[in-house]
Amino acid sequence: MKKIIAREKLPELWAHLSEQGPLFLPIQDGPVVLFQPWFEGAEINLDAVNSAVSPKDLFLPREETFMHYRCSGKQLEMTPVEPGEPVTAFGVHPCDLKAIELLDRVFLGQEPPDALYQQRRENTTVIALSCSAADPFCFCGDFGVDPADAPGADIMAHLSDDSMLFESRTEKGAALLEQAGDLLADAPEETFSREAVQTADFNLQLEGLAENLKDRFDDPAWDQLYKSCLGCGVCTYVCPTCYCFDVEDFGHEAEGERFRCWDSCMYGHFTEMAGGHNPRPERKERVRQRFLHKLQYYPEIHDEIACVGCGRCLRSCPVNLDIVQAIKALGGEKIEKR
Amino acid sequence: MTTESGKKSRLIEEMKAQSGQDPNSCYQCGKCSAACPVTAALDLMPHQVIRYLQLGLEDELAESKTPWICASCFTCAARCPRDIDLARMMEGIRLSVLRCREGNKFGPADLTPEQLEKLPQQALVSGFRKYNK
Amino acid sequence: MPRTGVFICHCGTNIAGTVDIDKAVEASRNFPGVVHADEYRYLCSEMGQDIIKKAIEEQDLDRVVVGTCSPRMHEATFRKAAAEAGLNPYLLEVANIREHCSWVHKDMGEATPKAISLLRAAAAKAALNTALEAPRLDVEKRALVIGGGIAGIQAALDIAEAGYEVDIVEREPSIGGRMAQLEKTFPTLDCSACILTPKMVEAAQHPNVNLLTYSEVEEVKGFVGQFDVKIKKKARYVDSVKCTGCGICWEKCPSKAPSEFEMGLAKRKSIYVPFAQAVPNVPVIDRDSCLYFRKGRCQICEKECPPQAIDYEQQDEIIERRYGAIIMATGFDQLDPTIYGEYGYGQHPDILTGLEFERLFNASGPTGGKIVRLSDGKPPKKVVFIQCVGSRDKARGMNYCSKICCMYTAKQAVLLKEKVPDAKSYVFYIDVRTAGKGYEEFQRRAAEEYDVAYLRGQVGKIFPEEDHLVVRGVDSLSGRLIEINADMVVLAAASIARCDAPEVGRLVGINSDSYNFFNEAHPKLKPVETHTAGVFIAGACQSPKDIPDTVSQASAAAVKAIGLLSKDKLQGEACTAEVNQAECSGCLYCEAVCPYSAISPVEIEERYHGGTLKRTVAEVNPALCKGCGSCTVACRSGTINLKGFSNEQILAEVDAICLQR
Amino acid sequence: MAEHNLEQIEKIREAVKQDLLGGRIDLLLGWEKGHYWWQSRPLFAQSEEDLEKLAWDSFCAVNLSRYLLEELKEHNKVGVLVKGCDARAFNRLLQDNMVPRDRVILYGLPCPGMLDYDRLAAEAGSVLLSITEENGQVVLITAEGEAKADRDEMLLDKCRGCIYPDPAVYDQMLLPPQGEKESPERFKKVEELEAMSAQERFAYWEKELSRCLRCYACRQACPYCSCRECFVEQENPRWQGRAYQPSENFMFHLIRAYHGAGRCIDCGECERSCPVGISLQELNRKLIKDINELYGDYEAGLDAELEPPLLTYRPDDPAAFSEK
Amino acid sequence: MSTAVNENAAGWEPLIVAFCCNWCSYAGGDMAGTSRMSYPANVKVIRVPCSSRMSPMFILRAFQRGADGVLVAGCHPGDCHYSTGNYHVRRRLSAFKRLVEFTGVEPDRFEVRWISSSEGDKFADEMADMTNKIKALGPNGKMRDARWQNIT
Repeated sequence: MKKIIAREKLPELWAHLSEQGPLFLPIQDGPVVLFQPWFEGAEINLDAVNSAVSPKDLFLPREETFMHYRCSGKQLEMTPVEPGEPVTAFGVHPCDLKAIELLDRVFLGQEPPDALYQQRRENTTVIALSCSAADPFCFCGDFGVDPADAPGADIMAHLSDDSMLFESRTEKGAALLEQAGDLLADAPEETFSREAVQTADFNLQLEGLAENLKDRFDDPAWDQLYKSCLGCGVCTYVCPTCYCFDVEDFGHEAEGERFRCWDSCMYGHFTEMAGGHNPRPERKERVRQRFLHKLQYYPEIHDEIACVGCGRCLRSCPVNLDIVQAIKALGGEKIEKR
Repeated sequence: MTTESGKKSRLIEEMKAQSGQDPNSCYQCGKCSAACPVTAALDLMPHQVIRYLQLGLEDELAESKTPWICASCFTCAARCPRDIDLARMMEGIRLSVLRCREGNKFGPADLTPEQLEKLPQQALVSGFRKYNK
Repeated sequence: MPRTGVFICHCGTNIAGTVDIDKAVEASRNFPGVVHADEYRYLCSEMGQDIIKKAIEEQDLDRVVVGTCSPRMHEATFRKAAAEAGLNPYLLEVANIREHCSWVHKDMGEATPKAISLLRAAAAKAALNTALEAPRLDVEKRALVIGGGIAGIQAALDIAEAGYEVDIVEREPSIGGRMAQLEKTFPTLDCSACILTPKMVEAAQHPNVNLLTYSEVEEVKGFVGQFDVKIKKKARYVDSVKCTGCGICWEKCPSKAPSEFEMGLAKRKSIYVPFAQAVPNVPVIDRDSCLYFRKGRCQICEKECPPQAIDYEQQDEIIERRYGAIIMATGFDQLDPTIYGEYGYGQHPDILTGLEFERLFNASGPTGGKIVRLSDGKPPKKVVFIQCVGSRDKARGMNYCSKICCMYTAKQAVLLKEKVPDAKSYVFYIDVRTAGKGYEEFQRRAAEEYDVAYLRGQVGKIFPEEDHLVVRGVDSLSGRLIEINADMVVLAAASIARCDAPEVGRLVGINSDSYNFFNEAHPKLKPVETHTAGVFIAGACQSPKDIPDTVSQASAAAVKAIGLLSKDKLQGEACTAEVNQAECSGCLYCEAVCPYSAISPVEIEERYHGGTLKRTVAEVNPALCKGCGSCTVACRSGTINLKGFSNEQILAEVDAICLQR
Repeated sequence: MAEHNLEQIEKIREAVKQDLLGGRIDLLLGWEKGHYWWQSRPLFAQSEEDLEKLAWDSFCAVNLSRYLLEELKEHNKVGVLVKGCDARAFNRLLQDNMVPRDRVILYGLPCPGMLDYDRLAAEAGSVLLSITEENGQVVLITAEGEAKADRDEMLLDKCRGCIYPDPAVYDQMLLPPQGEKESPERFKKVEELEAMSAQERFAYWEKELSRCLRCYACRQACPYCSCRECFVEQENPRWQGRAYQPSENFMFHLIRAYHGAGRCIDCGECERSCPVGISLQELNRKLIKDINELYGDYEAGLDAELEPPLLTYRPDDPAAFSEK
Repeated sequence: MSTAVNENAAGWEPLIVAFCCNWCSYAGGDMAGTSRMSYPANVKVIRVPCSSRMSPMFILRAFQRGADGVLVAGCHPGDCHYSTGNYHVRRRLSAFKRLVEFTGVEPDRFEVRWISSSEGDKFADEMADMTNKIKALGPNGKMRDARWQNIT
């Protein structure tokens, strides 16, 4: 199903969609753009190249309560949290959607699947948005992402100067377009042709990298690479493919709730064990872990590098230590351009 | 001697506001009077002026010549162990006496145009300010 | 989970009248960790305590919460009871449901839930209580007295008499202090030397007293019971053992310097004893004026000394000793009145301070005991005394009353009349303050029988005219200007703290007030104690004082020191701070805010990348820590915690108290 | 890169080369370029070859002093290039006993104020190829031509309130100092917020802090955050919950700022590091402003000998609450 | 995301947490009790050895857990049992109070007072005064953790 809407009518569409349930879209919040629930008067920024934090939040929220507990005497009572209402995600760029597919392999790719993740995934209709621009940090081309198309979307959307086009890819997507009713008009086929967006070329050689890295655990390159790292964890928090979390309780001995929340392998406490031992005591081990996880461990299991070239770590790292630098330092740079 | 304690004296309040000095910090050692170069000419000695202030003897103060004889040489202020700036206080009394006195107002209308022309602007402004409250 | 027992006291109807005890007991049973709850009419009674003890044993309780009166009242009682039942006393917590609840609320509907809330907080805290042990500390049975004036001598003698060793450190060549400079003492007019000298001698001869004159304290380390002190014994250049005090050396010495003892009004020799009755009667050589030290020749004293006690090669000596207690008795100074230009002090020889004037009465003083003008040697016929020179003066001097001037001025006026019967005294005063036994009577006698004219007022100017001094002042009572042609003027200059008092205080770890007088621990209830345990203060170093007050305070300080020395072990504070050194970053902010210098840096070794790394961290000396917890807040990372009031415990209390329903 | 700039780099390189090769220092902390000309990352130079990468331009914002904490564990003597804020950061660390003075050589550089690429790019409109600088102006070079912009307008936020661009402490000044700057706007935002009602202020901060990811980049970048274990990570007691509740956000940000009371050097690395652009510096500046007002002017990091104001007191201090 | 406050306005009673130093203010509270003065039961006291033990984090924790007002009370300056504790508190909490106000908490919600052990009347007055002010302000939602209200 292909539909079109005039750009100035988009607010009506958002208002309509948000009546059906929470609608998440890129909202200008202070100096940054973030995926947030729509509200009256929100400043929607569809021109932003990328949100400051990836929309993985929608499926792996930074904080998610999953159970309440209560003890009275020797009785322990545990109540799981009810699933939430259906959600629409609007304006997810192809790289971010690709990242969600990578997360799917982690949370849904084995038995039993992660129930919380699965429930959110099923509950969400994703309207992907093709990129109309790239900034110097966008390098998704290296990871087979097409900035103009997101295969995993329920609806694929394209933005032009005066209108927005929607193409449903799944039943869920079609249903959504359907119920928008009169707000959308049928779109002619020819309006969907687009110019390709040029992404950055960092001259990377990714093929065979994972294999190559197997022997580079003790590579002297690590001794230099980690040095500038502040250990702040920004990269992991903005990254669309990082998925580590921690579980914590809130309450007291006899009553409270249990929730999970984002965590980062860049933190010392991440691997600290109950007895006090820490297998990754210093920044070097942590930096190595993060990059090897993206470039070697994940590909070993899922056959694909856990990076989509969204460029967030390049943009956000306060000391400009990012995955491109790491790949280059570890032999992932093309020797000569062919 | 009747004191007016309990009732706030306008003159004294005005004096306090003008000078920022508190007569109650004086313990009447008399050093100001001992140091004052014009004590002999005064009807009330400086420390007595403060005592009158403490007692609220407003009318008596208004009648006293002392504040008008005080030359503001600041010897009293320099000597005072209680850190009272007596010279300022005297100036405060002078101003308050003037301001509390009725029928002493004068304004531009009281001056002839010639006078107005001749007198320096600054003097006029300060004069009006002083005599017009 | 702990096994907590909650016990709630009715306190007759004091608590039960406004708190529904049954409800509180019932509610307590549901607190996390509570396995037993009970109530009793009077928990503090023998019976009540037995209930707690029995429950501890039978119910195998490891935490106890008592809901009773203020912990300031009976915490000790209940903790003792718990200890008797074999429980560490610090595992017991008190919930104050009387003073802070039943007595201040009238309505049972209000007081009961609040009491439950307080009990719940106490239970939450108790769950995190840990067994604590108060440290037991050794006591070195020796005291140090700093300052050899009458305060120091008295304190030392009292301690010595109680059977403990005591050292007096005096920086001058002789003990005696200010009192030795006085001629007579008010109000009885005893000869000061006559009552002081025997005490000085007694101190010198007492087997338990060790005099360290011409010495200064260099460093104090350690803490109550174990102060490690370094004392510098300055070189006298005279062998104290050989010297017989015969006096030939200072008789023969050709060079002179102003005498400190005579307030500079007379000269002394370069080898000298400060005054005739000096103890020890051993001279010192003043290097600054001695010809031999200045120019390398003379050596007359060495040649003349019969026992050959002169030793130019003598060096300063450092003595290190440990003391259980320290008494500070460093005395006072006199304010220099030159800041008062109107009085002309320092510009005319007949304008003196009280202490200078005092020296004129003394038979061995600068005038041989004759009261004469230093300008022309004639006896003064008119003497003006000015009081409050620098005292009660917030503008240029000290804001306080120096306390002794009214009395010594009256005394000097009386003595003057006795020495120069036709002399007339005038006293300019602001207020005459003569509180003290026999003081008022004495001052009145001066005014009535000795013809001393008291003028209520102050002096504005003094200037010389012909052979006299014109004193221009005012008598505020008559409202008249007064002009006196005086022969002499005596200024009752303020008594002030020793100029180096703050540094000396810092040495022993006590602080000073804004005038640099040492601070007592409590102005009423701990007047001789300081905030540093084991350090006591006596005499005018705390505030201006007369001799009887000084001596009383000295004896009081001595008693405190004796009390301390009489213990075999000291019980320290159990609730002290402790550092988790593994997490301490060594910034030492804790050290900066600790009022007891209980925290110090220490170097530790840590493993790092297979090797070791040295770094500095904080360490708490539990003997010094008093448990205020200021350090715990200065520590950003919570690395330093306070036992008994730990971060965990306080947060648990907050959490519990905020559970309203 | 401008000629002038290359000259400066050469001068710096020459000065540190002697020391590094001569053994006076074992490591030099400086800057090198990132992927693009507007990026700089810390350089850890141990050889002449490393020094070839040395950069000094208008994009060297990273505060280097913090790296001393780690590098001094491995190297005996470390040299650091310090701008005004790096030097104040060094003093800050010195004051906290985090670095031994005698094992560090500070090479002072006067800071021109670092430029903000995002601002430059926005000003340029189209793809920004490079810039040059002259007379307080930035020349923006794009494919379409050149445009000029006022340099002060192009500064990073953190550099806008800077008063002390010259290092307060150094062993050797490599380029001539430029003197103190006026910053009338330093507390402007704080004052604006102060003028609001409590309700408005709360709304402002609640929104601002709602973006917080609790990544703690602000802390990691900060030269006053030198604790071995931060309160946020402590398990016992659990001061700071990990949940993204507004209350937890306030707890973290208030305490983070409070821990810098009297210690914050106002370098703005916290705000620069924040991936979601929270105006963290206003919290820090509020404390600076208040403490200066209440307890006398104090500029953290200027003099390591001066005791931080919250570690000392005067008996007659004023209070922000009634003392009656 | 605004914090919801569940209390219905009619039956609402504020919760005020007062941290009192053991030697002066807590004793002042005892004195208020001994003298049978009365003050609202909304105030609940937590005893700390010295006001300098007061970490700002305790204050925030109280607000998080639902306190509508927080009071820290210590000895008058110069009277600190530990001699200098309250001088440090004055600086620390002055800075902190202004910071808390800066983030939008009404000034009356967090106060510091000096109350001596003899000032039972002052203790009672301050508690009543604080309660009245907080009642006028209404429930505090700022910095409150809504989750704590679900816990009993």
